[in-house]
Amino acid sequence: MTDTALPAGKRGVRISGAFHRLLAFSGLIALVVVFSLASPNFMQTQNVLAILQATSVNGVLAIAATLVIITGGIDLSVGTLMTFCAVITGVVLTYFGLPLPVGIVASILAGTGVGLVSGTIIAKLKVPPFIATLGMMLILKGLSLVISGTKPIYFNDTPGFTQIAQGSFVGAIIPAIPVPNGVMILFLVAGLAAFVLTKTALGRYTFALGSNEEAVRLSGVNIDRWKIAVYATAGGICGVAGLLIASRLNSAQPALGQGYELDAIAAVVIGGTSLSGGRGTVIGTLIGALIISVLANGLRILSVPQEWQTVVTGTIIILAVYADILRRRNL
Amino acid sequence: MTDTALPAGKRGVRISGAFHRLLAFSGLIALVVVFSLASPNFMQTQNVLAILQATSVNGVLAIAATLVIITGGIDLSVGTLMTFCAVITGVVLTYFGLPLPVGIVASILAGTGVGLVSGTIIAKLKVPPFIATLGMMLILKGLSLVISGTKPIYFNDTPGFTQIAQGSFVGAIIPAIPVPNGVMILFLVAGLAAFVLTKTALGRYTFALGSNEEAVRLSGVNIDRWKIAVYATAGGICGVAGLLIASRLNSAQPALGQGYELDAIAAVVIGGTSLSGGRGTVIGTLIGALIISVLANGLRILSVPQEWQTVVTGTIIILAVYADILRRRNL
Amino acid sequence: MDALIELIGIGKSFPGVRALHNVNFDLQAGEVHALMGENGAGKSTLMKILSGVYRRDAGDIRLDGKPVEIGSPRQAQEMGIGIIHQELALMRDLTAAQNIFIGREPRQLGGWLLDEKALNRATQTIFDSMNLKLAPTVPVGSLTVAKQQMVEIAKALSYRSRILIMDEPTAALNDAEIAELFVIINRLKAEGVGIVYISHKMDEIKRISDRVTVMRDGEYVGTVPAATTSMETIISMMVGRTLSNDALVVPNTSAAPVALEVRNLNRGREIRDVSFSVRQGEILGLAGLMGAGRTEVARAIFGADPRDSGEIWVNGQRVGISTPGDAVHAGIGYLSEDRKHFGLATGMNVRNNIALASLARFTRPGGLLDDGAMRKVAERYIGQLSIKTPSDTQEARLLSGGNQQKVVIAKWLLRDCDILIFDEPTRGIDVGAKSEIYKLLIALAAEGKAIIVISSELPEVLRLSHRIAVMCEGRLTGMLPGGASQEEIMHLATQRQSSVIETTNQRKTA
Amino acid sequence: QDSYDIALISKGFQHQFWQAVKAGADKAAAEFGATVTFEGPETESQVDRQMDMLAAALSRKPDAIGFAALDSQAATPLLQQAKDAGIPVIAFDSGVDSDIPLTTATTDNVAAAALAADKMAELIGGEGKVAVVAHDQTSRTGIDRVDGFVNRMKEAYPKIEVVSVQYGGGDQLQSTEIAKSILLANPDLKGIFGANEGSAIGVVNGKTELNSNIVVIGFDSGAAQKGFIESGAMAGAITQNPVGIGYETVKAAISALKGETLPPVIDTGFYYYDKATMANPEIAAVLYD
Ligand SMILES: Nc1ncnc2c1ncn2[C@@H]1O[C@H](COP(=O)(O)OP(=O)(O)OP(=O)(O)O)[C@@H](O)[C@H]1O
Ligand SMILES: Nc1ncnc2c1ncn2[C@@H]1O[C@H](COP(=O)(O)OP(=O)(O)OP(=O)(O)O)[C@@H](O)[C@H]1O
Ligand SMILES: [Mg+2]
Ligand SMILES: [Mg+2]
Repeated sequence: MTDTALPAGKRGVRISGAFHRLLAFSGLIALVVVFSLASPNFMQTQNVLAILQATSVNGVLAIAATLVIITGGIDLSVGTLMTFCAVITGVVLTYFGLPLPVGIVASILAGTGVGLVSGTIIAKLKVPPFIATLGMMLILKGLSLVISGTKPIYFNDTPGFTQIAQGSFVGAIIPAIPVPNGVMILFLVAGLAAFVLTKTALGRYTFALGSNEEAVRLSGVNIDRWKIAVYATAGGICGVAGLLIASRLNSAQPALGQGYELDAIAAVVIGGTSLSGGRGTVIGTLIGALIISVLANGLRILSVPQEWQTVVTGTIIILAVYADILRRRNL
Repeated sequence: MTDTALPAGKRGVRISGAFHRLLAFSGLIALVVVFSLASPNFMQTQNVLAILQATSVNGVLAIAATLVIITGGIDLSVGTLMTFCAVITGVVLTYFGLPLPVGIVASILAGTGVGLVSGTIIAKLKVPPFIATLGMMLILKGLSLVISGTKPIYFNDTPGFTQIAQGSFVGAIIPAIPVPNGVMILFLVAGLAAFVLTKTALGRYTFALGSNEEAVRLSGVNIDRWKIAVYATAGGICGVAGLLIASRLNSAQPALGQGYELDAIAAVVIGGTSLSGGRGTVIGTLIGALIISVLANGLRILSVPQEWQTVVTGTIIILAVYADILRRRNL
Repeated sequence: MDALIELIGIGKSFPGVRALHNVNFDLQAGEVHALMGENGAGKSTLMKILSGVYRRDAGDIRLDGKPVEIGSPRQAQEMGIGIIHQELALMRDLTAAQNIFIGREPRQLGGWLLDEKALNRATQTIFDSMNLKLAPTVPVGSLTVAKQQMVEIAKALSYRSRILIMDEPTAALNDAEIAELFVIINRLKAEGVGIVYISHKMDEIKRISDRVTVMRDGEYVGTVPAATTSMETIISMMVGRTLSNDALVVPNTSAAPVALEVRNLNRGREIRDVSFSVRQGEILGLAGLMGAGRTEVARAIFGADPRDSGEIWVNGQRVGISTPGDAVHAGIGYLSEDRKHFGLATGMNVRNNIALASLARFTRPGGLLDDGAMRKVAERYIGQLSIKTPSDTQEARLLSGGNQQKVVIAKWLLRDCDILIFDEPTRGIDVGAKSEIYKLLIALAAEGKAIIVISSELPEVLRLSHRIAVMCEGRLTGMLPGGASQEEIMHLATQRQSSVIETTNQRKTA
Repeated sequence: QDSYDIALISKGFQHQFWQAVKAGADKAAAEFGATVTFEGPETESQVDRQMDMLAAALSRKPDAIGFAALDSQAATPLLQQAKDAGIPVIAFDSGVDSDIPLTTATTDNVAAAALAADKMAELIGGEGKVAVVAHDQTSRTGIDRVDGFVNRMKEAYPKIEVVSVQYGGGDQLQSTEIAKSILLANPDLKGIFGANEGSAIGVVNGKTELNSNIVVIGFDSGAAQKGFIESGAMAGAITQNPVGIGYETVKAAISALKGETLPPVIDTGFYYYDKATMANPEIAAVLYD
């Protein structure tokens, strides 16, 4: 609402996507510069890799949330869906003892399937996305506990499972930069999502739905189908996040996940995607996710007491977004 | 977006507030009937009072969230603001040893003050409400820990403090229905909020802002001032919630509060208030909050295993809203 | 005598667009000064500067001869400048009365409480003075565009401004309502109010205005007295050339196959047993007063709203249409009367809006979009319909109202349907473009397409239709041949109660 | 080196139990001349967040690390990194399935909860219905305490039935509502075990609000629980020695840095306390406010 109601004139100036990216970047760069000056440990390779690794799960979830938010919807279930997919993988690999690729496919399929269900509830039953995905969040949280028997499922019988996120394919080739696979997967997902959003019909409808759903419907487009497709795609991406977190922890932790949706949505919004839909970029979301993890990491490196970390994080999130707004206005 | 794009003609039929209330009620009634049949303990006076008492804090928070959501905004900080106000009361009463009324005023003032700040960030700096209140949520969470020294503050030196929520003024007069004061305060806040929304200029602008902020601005209204006033009012209401929770726990628990915003927003949306703004009722929110606590209480009374409680809650939230949608459609 | 307001050398640029350059304009007390120009000429922008919505980049504004700065809508109001915006600016969730008095609600109990009764009474008074039959308590979102427009007019009147700007106030109104508006304008004029009047309906200019200022491409062309200047002169000032006005030619389509047949369509009280058919190559005009149910019929055929009963046959085949998707599949296209809510994805660019109904055509295997092809097509339509936009990647919401409408038309032209329903296709479109669109519709019909044109402008219906269907209160009250007279149409269209109370003074101005 | 830099990564931060561990660590730090940081995730399910904290701590290059693993397997690669970097690791609160930590300062939660079961049985006369309000369904301490209590009841007290085990996330308010529901659903209930501080406080709140007189046994201490025991609202509670855990962890880390050898486990012990024994010096020493 607020966004579309911005003064239409000089103030509501639009800037091109590429330029916006650069601007959002500068908040991130400012943070990096400050932390680098404050601590010599910050810019070391290992720490940079730690930051990237810490971004991977939230980044992937945020990309899923980005798709949904651009349609003007919201997905509160990304966190628990991730967990659900991890648990499904655990069941497939550890309980059933099936081979690794089956587990990978199972996770992504589970995510897509749940996304299909959420999307159908939203599109066909017209339940508002907030409620549909809130309900789904709770359902998945419960089901993960039920399926796993409220115990973590370990992947000790699947050697190589930890390699998905923790191994380094890049490091095997260029030992100097052992970028973990999890980070590469994040970039891969981001690239794919950006491609889908900008180059495919699905992406175009994603924006169109967020811009004016009724106009799209009256253009003869089967909006239900596309909406469901968006939620299903987002669900599949959550499946990837499920693999990442399971691999990082070498286990499916059934109780984890709730609360992660807020970090994901925060990354999306910090990255400049409007909650009222119709506008957004994957690269912005990536930057938003990086801002969050750089902040967390930097404050820890500086040994800031935990209660103050929270205060500073809150303040900087507001300031980062405000700076972005200021810069756009002064264009 | 979706909402404003409703066909303008016959389909966008509005139903009167009173009737809508009745409809939303029926979801609640259905739940009550089912639980009453399932367990003889459910409908006992004491359990009904327990349900009401359990609704009081979330209900008050949800009313605060309702005001903000009707403007088309969102307030993620209601939970931690409640805690912050409780901590402030603790400081005033226990650390400074000031008399009870001062503590009560301090809590409400603290809430109003924080609301003023959030509102100003949103209205003047144009930071999206999601980000501004997310940041505020973190800031308040940290500050509560800092101010309290990460310890609960007890109110043992303020006799009568627990009476705020736990005493029963009604019970003193009519012993048969010892409705706790906390519940009466919830009803009082609800009544006041409903009055403000329907009878005062603040209420009018609350709806107007959510309906079409730009149109309000073009009408020459100082929208910033009113927006700030709405957030400040919501903050003051969170201050009341802070008193309630502190009184119930006879302490200000600085670590509590995060996560409460989701329950509050859920109550608002279940109660039929649209997240895109412009529409909503306090009575709907009350019913939404009651649905949530009846569900929780009923499932516990039936000793449903916790993991299944979650699954059932998620499912029923979706179904309750869907039933509401169906009924409205078949009008 | 000093002018009420004077604009001197005004300039204004948006990124990529020079909307105004060195524009002059002045308004005397008690005059109606028409502002004319093609779509995108800069009329609305100039008026937004005058009403404090935009800040000017260059030039001076003088109020009563004194230089002033108009920094906000509020300041404009305080200076006595009121405006009816071209794009409706209403709060859809509020009632008509609440909309009209937003920011100036009557209070009681020392200002603490709103006096809803006084609010509704005051609104009723305004409605009465406009001869408008509308409950003050009706939620605005449930009103038709026409009634919303009346609410906007009521709101502007409630300010009692010395300067009243009307940016296309009649775009959505029918003749009776327009007549009523003119009564009001004449009354205000007599009270010494200066009125800026923007409209693309040329006949209105003659009827109501004293002077005419013409703009073209953001520049000032000239100011002429309305009474002594011929319409042709004004039009040529606007478009830089003279327009030929072709006469209606009714082709003989009686042998052509029936493209669309509607049988016994019913939907609540809005559509009652409507049956008609359109042949290939035929243009069927659908006439009627506001609220006659024409839009409802179109939406029901198109599957936008569910229908209670009735059959739809396309090319001799019964088709089950329950969604707009079904309709488009069956070869039916529908251009909505409310472009902002139902026509445009305002946040998307021109190219995407044009391609919105035909994305499948640009989709390559694997879901990939051929953006190059989309650009070419978009540019073709931008040229063909002379859509004024810096590029095909401009966001649709930044175009002028008329150009937005052209984008929606382009969307349906591209979709290439056999049956096209145009609901108020020329709403807010300038004379030049209007005649282009007429040519286009005629050409489409000549290609064999079946066309239904819903229009509240009788001359337009008469100018285009091979046959004219007239509706009243949800019923089809008659079918007239092309070239019928306005009186015949009005006779069929008025077997109902009008939403405007018919009065004698209405006839006087009409 | 004049001052050691020791990073403690705990399972939690805001709860009083962890604050008491922190207090113990701070005490040892002051005594032995070290600086200590103390961090823990929001809830005990956020295993990955704890990994991020551990990774950031490693980047800081501390002299030693104290670690209370939410999931010991998940931490193995990072612990290996610490080992490779020559940073000694001390485990605390619960064991780490790994030979990297030099020692573990811990409480036996299963045994502690079994003791709570014994006391409960004694107080309700060996028969009747009891319930458990615990904090977390999946965390180690949550599982161990529920299992310890429930299994002990099953094995040793056949006439006692555990009718309900519910989880309130350690949130006092939520635990209050849960306790009330359990009481209302089971009017003949004899006792409730609150398996951590927040749960225990919630149970007493629920009991008070319903004017019930069931037996409540709590866990850990804190001003509220101590007050309840004083007033009789709570029969007694199990206390661990969180201050001792924190103290011993830092002390062990410094010993390790000085090259001293450490025992494989430092048992910091647990006690049952009630109104009568609260003031005993050995108990008073391990209670915190
Ligand atoms: N906020 C904006 N940003 C960019 N360009 C704009 C903006 N507002 C208007 N324009 C451009 O300025 C030009 C003038 O627009 P304006 O709305 O004043 O035209 P108009 O004369 O009112 O046309 P119409 O008759 O179609 O309403 C157009 O080219 C339009 O695209
Ligand atoms: N909010 C509403 N509630 C009830 N009836 C309505 C509402 N809005 C419109 N109608 C009715 O719907 C019917 C059809 O309106 P519709 O918009 O189809 O008419 P139209 O002939 O297209 O006129 P217009 O010139 O306004 O487009 C009318 O009887 C009108 O009074
Ligand atoms: Mg215009
Ligand atoms: Mg119409």
